[in-house]
Amino acid sequence: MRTDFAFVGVMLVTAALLMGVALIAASLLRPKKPSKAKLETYECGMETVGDTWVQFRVQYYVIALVFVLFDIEAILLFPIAVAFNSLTFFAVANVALFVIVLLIALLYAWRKGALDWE
Amino acid sequence: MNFINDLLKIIGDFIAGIINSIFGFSPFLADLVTMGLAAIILCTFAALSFMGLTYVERKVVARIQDRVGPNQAGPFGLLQPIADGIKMFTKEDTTPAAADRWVYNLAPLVIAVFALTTYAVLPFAPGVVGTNLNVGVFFIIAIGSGSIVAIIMAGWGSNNKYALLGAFRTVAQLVGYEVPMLLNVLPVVMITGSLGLVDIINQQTTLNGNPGIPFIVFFPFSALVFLISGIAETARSPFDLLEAESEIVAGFHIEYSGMKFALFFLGEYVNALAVAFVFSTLFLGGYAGPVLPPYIWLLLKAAVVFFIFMWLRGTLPRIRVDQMHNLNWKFFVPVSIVHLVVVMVLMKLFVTSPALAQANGGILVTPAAQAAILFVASTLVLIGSLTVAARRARIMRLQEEAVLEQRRAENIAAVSA
Amino acid sequence: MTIHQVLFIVMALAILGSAIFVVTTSNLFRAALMLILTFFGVAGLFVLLDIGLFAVAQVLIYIGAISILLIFAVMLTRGMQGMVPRNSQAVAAAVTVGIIFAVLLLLFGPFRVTVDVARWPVFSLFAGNASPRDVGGIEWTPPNQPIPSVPETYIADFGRSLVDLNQYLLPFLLIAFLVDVVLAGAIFVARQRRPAEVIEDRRRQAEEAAEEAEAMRQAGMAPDVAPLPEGAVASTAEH
Amino acid sequence: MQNLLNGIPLWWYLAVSAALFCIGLYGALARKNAIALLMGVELMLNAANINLLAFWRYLAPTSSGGLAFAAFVLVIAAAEAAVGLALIIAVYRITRSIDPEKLDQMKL
Repeated sequence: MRTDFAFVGVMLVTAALLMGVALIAASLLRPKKPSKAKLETYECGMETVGDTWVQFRVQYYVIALVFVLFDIEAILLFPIAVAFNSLTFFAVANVALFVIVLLIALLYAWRKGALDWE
Repeated sequence: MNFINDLLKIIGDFIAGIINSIFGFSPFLADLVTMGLAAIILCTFAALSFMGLTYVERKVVARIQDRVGPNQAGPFGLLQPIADGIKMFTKEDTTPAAADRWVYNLAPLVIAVFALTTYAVLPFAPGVVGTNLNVGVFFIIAIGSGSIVAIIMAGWGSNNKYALLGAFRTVAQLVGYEVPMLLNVLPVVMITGSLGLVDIINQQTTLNGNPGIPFIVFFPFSALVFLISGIAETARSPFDLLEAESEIVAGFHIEYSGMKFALFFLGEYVNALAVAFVFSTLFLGGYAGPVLPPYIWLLLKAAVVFFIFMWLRGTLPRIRVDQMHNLNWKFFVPVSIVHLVVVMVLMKLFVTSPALAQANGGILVTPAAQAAILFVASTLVLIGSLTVAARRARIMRLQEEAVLEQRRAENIAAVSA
Repeated sequence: MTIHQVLFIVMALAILGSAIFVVTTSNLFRAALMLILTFFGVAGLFVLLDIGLFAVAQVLIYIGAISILLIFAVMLTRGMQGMVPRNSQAVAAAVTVGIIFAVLLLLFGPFRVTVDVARWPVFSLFAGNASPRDVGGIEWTPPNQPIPSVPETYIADFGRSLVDLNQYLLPFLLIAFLVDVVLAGAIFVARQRRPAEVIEDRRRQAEEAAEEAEAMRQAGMAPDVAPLPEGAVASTAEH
Repeated sequence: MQNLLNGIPLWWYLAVSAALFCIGLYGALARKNAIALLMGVELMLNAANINLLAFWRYLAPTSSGGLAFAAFVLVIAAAEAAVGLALIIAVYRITRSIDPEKLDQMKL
């Protein structure tokens, strides 16, 4: 039995092989003369100071957080959208309620300043 | 006429026939070889279009900026992509000593592979599609997360402050713009009742293959937001914050050169072209069109969309980080949700099929009338939201100006005292 | 061996291998990457089960969202510096986990163990009356009965059941509220400022209040609140 | 003779899921880092999902109970990760450590 996803798997493997071949061919063709200066971390000619672990702002995490919560709603909304034509009006009202509750969450985050990027 | 129309399909069937006759002893092997060949053709198509697009884009942007663009290699600079390719292959490529070797070297591969995999589900003509997944739209959006992972890998693997910072910025942008994309695909899925791309195209065609009403008429708001999110999702100008040279040097691919950099570049262009194809499929009716063969129609539509990308790139300045986040979280997402609710309720009120009208209630209308109603509603949402946003922006600007005015007055007072 | 079996074994090995790497490595970032590989393998298993929707959802949510969150958290906490992979109870944990795995395999696996209930009456607690002598190796499908294929419309059926009052409407709506609460809580927790900043803030507030009270006293009015004593600043800051 | 789907008996899935669950449990019990601990929990939730979907597919593919529960598991896994990581970040800012063994005080 052949599923629809078989071709996706073949595509993944083929693309990986082709791109891998390109990388390997390039590594065979190109010159290879590493020197200490070449292998240094590039920072516009300055020497690297300190750790790569610069302090990240928590804003990135908050953005990812809001994204995750909207992402998980998609997994529930997409099947409902597929079934949309056969839904009753009551069901659609509930979906609207679901979406509006999410909108409230977003507005709350907005009010709290979680979406502001200073 | 039929021969021209179904050219791709006929060629495909021909090749499949040859393969079947060679590997007739094992249907499994025949299947595998057919699929492998199709995958190679798709990858080659993507890679060739990447080469072509770099040239076209440079020419177009040059014209917009009143320059000539590449004109040295070959006639009109047509050999420029090949020259670039040779350079990419032969350029020395170092792995920084501080880098995490495995992660650093795998990242470009991951981004290119995931970008190419998108093409597995795109329908190019009737019957010519890698695989008609019944979750096609969902698949395309999900496979985009692969590039997010690759970008984080590149940023971290380089072990470079700017790379990591650029990767973080990019990821925050990409994940943010995935939300309006998801929310604006939903109306299309609702009206089609399927996630498959072929079903979505069929919904936009009439029985004889001519275009019916494309979904851009139903949901102009969704189309607009999807297009802009698509540009942001592929990190093209004006959303190319990740390579803001003046701020973070070159973003997450600062340490990459040679072939690895080429793969990042390829991923970017292949993704952008995929967005153009997906937009044509979802909102412009895909390969449906009169007179011309279907694949030409699809290419034409995608070319128009891609030209819009290039046009924006040539004319708009890069937006700031806070503007980018504000546009997404404070405009696109909330208004998309409101739009979704409005469209949902209207689609349930005005139905086109008598059976559904009888079963669930609702007013029976013709498809054209439904399209008109949805068009008006969607446009109203668009105009209304733009008005509100413009008013808010004006108020904020006035406040800022007042503060500046006050400060200036204080300064003058201080100087004169 | 059919191709599906081969694929299953490859995916299972990838899943388990990368999962073991996740729980043993000391490099947290690589652990997160391997976790992504595990999730990808699990999506592959869902494809083998013919549930494309969940394979895609797995990629979208676990790879596209949860791993990104994990990686961001790793970056924000510098959680990798000087990390020891195991804590003091690792050996005990390994033994416990081994026992649990053995029991689970006994329950789910193909092995059938025959136990004399007369000698081990405690087993009748688990086995019940249905099969007094056989414990473990539960037959989940009646033998030689074909497994029905997934209906073509399973996505639509699933969507319909989510908003059906008799099925999953309540959990569906509860999820919206759960998301609200999670968002509010997580933003509140994540955006909380450092104690030093809070102390600084409180001190400034206290100073302002004191100034105000001073001004009022000079204006000849009785202050509403007594100015805070010196020690009060520190004690309020601790809470 | 057990029933097969694509030549794979149900217990293969259950065995993989059990193994994944146990690996996740080990991670949750034996790691000295709160984020690694959460990774273990995610593995366990994934194992539960394999179980739910495998049982659904083999035993009741015509109903949608298994899918619904698997979807809820997905959602709750994401919510759990979001809150858990937010807590870890908050704790880290105050104590500069995310070793769960050191977090033995109710008050930070």
